[in-house]
Formats: sequence, structure tokens, C-alpha cells
Amino acid sequence: MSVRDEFDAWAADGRDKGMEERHWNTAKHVLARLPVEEGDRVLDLGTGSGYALRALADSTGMDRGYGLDGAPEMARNAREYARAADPDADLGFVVGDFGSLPFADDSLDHAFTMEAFYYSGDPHETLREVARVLKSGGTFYCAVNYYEENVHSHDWQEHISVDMTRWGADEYRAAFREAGLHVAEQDNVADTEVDIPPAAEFPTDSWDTREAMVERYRELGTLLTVGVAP
Amino acid sequence: MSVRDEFDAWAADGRDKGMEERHWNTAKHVLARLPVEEGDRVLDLGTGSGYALRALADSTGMDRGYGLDGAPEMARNAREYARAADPDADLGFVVGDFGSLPFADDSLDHAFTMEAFYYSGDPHETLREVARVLKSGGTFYCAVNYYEENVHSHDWQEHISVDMTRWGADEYRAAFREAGLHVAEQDNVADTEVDIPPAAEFPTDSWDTREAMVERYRELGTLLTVGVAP
Amino acid sequence: MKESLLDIVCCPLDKHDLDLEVTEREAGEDGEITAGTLTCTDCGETYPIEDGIPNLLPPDMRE
Amino acid sequence: MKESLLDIVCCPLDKHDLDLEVTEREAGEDGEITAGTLTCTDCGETYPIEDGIPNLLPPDMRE
Ligand SMILES: Nc1ncnc2c1ncn2[C@@H]1O[C@H](CSCC[C@H](N)C(=O)O)[C@@H](O)[C@H]1O
Ligand SMILES: Nc1ncnc2c1ncn2[C@@H]1O[C@H](CSCC[C@H](N)C(=O)O)[C@@H](O)[C@H]1O
Repeated sequence: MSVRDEFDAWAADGRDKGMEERHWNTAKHVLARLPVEEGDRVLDLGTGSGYALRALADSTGMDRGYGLDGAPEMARNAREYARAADPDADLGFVVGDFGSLPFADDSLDHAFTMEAFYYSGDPHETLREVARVLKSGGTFYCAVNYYEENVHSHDWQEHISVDMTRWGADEYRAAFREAGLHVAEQDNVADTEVDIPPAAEFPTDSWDTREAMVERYRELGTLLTVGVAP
Repeated sequence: MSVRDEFDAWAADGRDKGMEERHWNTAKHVLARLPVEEGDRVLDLGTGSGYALRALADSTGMDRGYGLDGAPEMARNAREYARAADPDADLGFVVGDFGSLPFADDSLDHAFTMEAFYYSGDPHETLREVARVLKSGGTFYCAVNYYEENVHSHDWQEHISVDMTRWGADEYRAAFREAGLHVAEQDNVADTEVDIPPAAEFPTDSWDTREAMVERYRELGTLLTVGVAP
Repeated sequence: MKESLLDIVCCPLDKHDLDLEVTEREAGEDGEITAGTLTCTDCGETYPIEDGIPNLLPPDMRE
Repeated sequence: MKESLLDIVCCPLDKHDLDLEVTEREAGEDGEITAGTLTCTDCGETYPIEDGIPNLLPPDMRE
């Protein structure tokens, strides 16, 4: 099944909003680290509900934001939420694929992506595309919950028809460098807010032990890799 | 009074250890973000007790670490602590000044500094020196508790004879860029561990209100600016 | 999509500029373009704008 | 300081290489140099190594 088929269905049954709520706990900390200046242009890859751009438009002096998504229903929802939140913000949504970005060389100051990068058909090509569209000194904030060290994510592929790439932290660093990006930072951003029930309530529907849930959210959290275009 | 006079006295009365203990709460989160690879060389500016290098030697595959300090007594203590912790780690300590770094061009992979940068006689010159000694793609992790937004730090200058530079977050970003470094990240790293007494115990010797103490440690914390050499 | 935002949008295939043809635009000064076509100035490939959203998928992924 | 670590250490003034003269070295294979002198191959300025620590302050800051 294609990205479009899989994720249009998600958008249609409201999972865009559900993801926003869950991902926000760590995405907000990631977004707060972006050194966005007055006048900057920001790209959000796999924008989903578009929350990242709405948040940046609200909290920074950025000039414009572009949300790219392969699923037309995602882009449609994101556009509507953005217009409802602030019709004056210069946010644009486009349908497109991670493999061939429809942006000019050296045209963007920052690229962000949350829980989307690993769906790329060819992640190495996507990194080269990101390096191409970023201006010199531009940053790429790549955040994922699905990665090698997060053993609790390993079975996610079973539930989704799109192929997922499961790199470890070191593979992210190596791939960034191979694509010509400097690696500025790597970090595990903890989700300190998700509710973890008391030990007596385990096993729950999703978790065998409280320890596993603590490790997943409070320790492993979201793997962030930050690249900089030379 | 000179850096040497002021800080030799601190080292002599054990304040190097006291700072290590207080600064570690946020410094450890900063150090965890450094993308240190096998074989890397790391410089610690204003190394104090040298804890940052000991931690990196212990937790990464770095090849060597250099701790520079303007106070001979600080360097002497740092060297002793390092040899006691792990005599085989390739750590070297040198007495030197932030204004004229005794390292060859493009010779280091990362530079780190905690609570020291703002003592520089000329912080712009220090940034140019850091840009000079870093290899292309090398990172500069600059962490400070004394900065404009941290209003609780504003009176620190009264207690110390060395002139301090109090920049705001935006001034750090601008100065990094002026010195030729890309700005990859800026963040406030919270100290979630320092003990904050219950409201009834305020005012304390150091804090009028609990709110002020919460703001200082849990919200403002340590200002981190990450630069990358182009 | 506002017209001003289209300046850095390009052909996903060969990264050349796109020519804009507007068929529907919202009222007002910086009214969004809701329908139209983007045509690559180099390869001639066309990309539709529908409901304010340019579809810039490579043609073979458009379904 | 181990001798191997000195390879990237340079004159703080003009950033030229330094010549090493050892007056005291710890026993063992990679024994630290505990006392000696570093001399700039360009300007001739000398910098002492004392107790294993090179003092590379610019001479006018040495006190
Ligand atoms: N190859 C590809 N090209 C473009 N978008 C893709 C893609 N693969 C997946 N996506 C999009 O990436 C998104 C992943 S879900 C994450 C959405 C959002 N960033 C959030 O944090 O909630 C989906 O909206 C999906 O349609
Ligand atoms: N101009 C300068 N050149 C070199 N070292 C300096 C300096 N100004 C201050 N220092 C050193 O910077 C240190 C600041 S105290 C911080 C020490 C340590 N990084 C920690 O986090 O605890 C002191 O050891 C002081 O001697």
C-alpha cells in the first residue's frame, strides 16, 4: 500500500490529531531548540496535522513555513487547522514525496521532521535532498520514536503497510555525514508527561511492566539528530 | 584582579569541587548531546575540576581531551583528579587564556565550556579562536548560567573581581555567526535536581520566594548555544 | 496557497522553475490561489493546485 | 602531559609549532613529561612545563 493510501486513511479517521497530541510531549522540546530568526523559512517533512508549523508561527519571528506530506488528506487537514488558528500566518501546505522535494536549492533555513523520516522510500536520498534545499548554515532537526535502541518500537512495522527504516543513533549520524550534513547534536528527548500508571495496574493493554513503559517514555523517548548544512 | 588570582583562590579553598557538583546537574545533559565519535579530540575551556573531560573519557570513544584553564591551581587539581579517576585516559591540562588558544588550526572535533565563557576578556575574539581551532564540522557547546534572561544571575558580578559579559540568547547567536560559526541550536537546560524547599521555608538565605527559585532552576536553567564550524 | 509562497517551489523532478496558471483565487489582497496549474519551465510537466494545495508528487506517484 | 598529546599544542601568540625539551619524565612507556620547556619555532618564546602542565599563557599574562 502507498504512503497516500495508508496515511489518507489515518487523516480521515482523526489519527492526525491523535498523533499531534502524543508527539507534542517531546516535539515541543525539540522545536524550542531550533535557532529560528526573524525572516527564516522552515520546512516540515511529513507535517501530519501541521502542529509544528503552527507552533513556530506562533512563537518565533519566522517568515514562512512549508508543510509537505505525501497524503493529500493530511495536507488538507493541516491547511484547515492552520487557517483556523491564524489566517495571517504565511504557512503553505504541499503534497509531495520525501524522495524529490519540490523546493529550490538553498531556499530554506530549517527543516524539521517528527515521526516521519523513516517512512522515506530511500532515506539516504532524502538526506541528500534536505542538504540540497537548506541554505548554508541551515539546520535539519530529525526526530524519531522508531529506532534501533528503542526496543519497544520494534514491532511497529507489523501494524503498518509502508516500509520503515530502523536505524540506530550511530547510523543516523553516519548517514547525515554521508549526505554532506555536519552532525551538531544527538539526544534522547524524554516524554515526561505521558501518564504512567502505578505498578499495580500492570500489565496494561499495551505494557507488560511499568519498567518497560518508564524506559520507553522517560529514558529513550524521542531520538533527535541535528544536522547543519556546510 | 586577574583570572589567575581570583580562580587560584577558588581552587585552593575547594570551590572547584563545589562548582562541579552544582554544574553537573545541567552539564551532564549538555555533554550527553555532543555527537562524539571514536577518535575525536575535545577541548574544555575553563575546565575547573575537569569533570567534563573525565565524563566524556568515561562515556565516549573519544581519543583525547584537553582542559584549558587560566588558573594554574585549577589545572593542577584537574590533572590530579583525572589521573586518580583513570590514569590511562589521554587527558591533558594546560594553563592558557581564552583569548589566545595554544592549539593548531583545525585540530579539534569539539569544544565545550560550562560557566566560563563570559569571563573572557574579549568574547568575540574567543569565538574566533574557537572557530579557528575546530575542524570543519566541529561543534562548540557553550553553556552559561550567567546571561541576560536569567535575572537571578544579574548580581553575580558584584561578588567577583573578573569582568563578566552578560549577553542575552540572541546576542550569543549573533556573536557566534559574526565569528563564522553556524548556530545549530539554542536551549534552556533545566536543573531538575537541585533541591527546592517547600513554600513555607521561604524566604531562605538566598531566595525571597519559591517562585523565583523555581524559575531560576527549573525554567531558565543553563543557556546552551551550539555552534558548528563551516 | 499564497502566491508569494510559490517563489521557492520548483519541479520535483528537475528542480526547475514553475509557471503558474490561476483558475481560482480567493477575494482580498493576498487571497490564496485555490485552483490552478503549475507547469515546469524545463520539462513541461504539469502539477495541479486543488483546494489551495499544490500536488507536487512526481507524476508516477500521483496514482 | 603525555608527549603524544603535544602534537596539536602550539604557540599561543603566532600559532607556530613548539620545540620540546624534556627535563623530567615519569617512568614507563608513555610516561608523562613532568618538567621541560616548549620553545616556539618561529618567535622563540619559551613556555615552561611544570608538574606535568604546560603554561601556555601569553608571556604578558604570566605575571
Ligand atoms: N515518503 C513520504 N513523503 C511524504 N510524506 C510522507 C512520506 N511517508 C510518510 N509521510 C507522511 O509522514 C507523516 C507521518 S505521521 C507524523 C505526522 C506529524 N509529523 C506528527 O508528528 O504527528 C504522515 O502524515 C505521512 O503521510
Ligand atoms: N580568560 C580565561 N582564560 C582561561 N580560563 C579562564 C578564563 N576566565 C576564567 N577562566 C576559568 O574558567 C573557570 C570558570 S569556573 C567553571 C569551571 C567548570 N567549567 C565548571 O563547570 O565547574 C575557572 O576555572 C577559571 O579559572
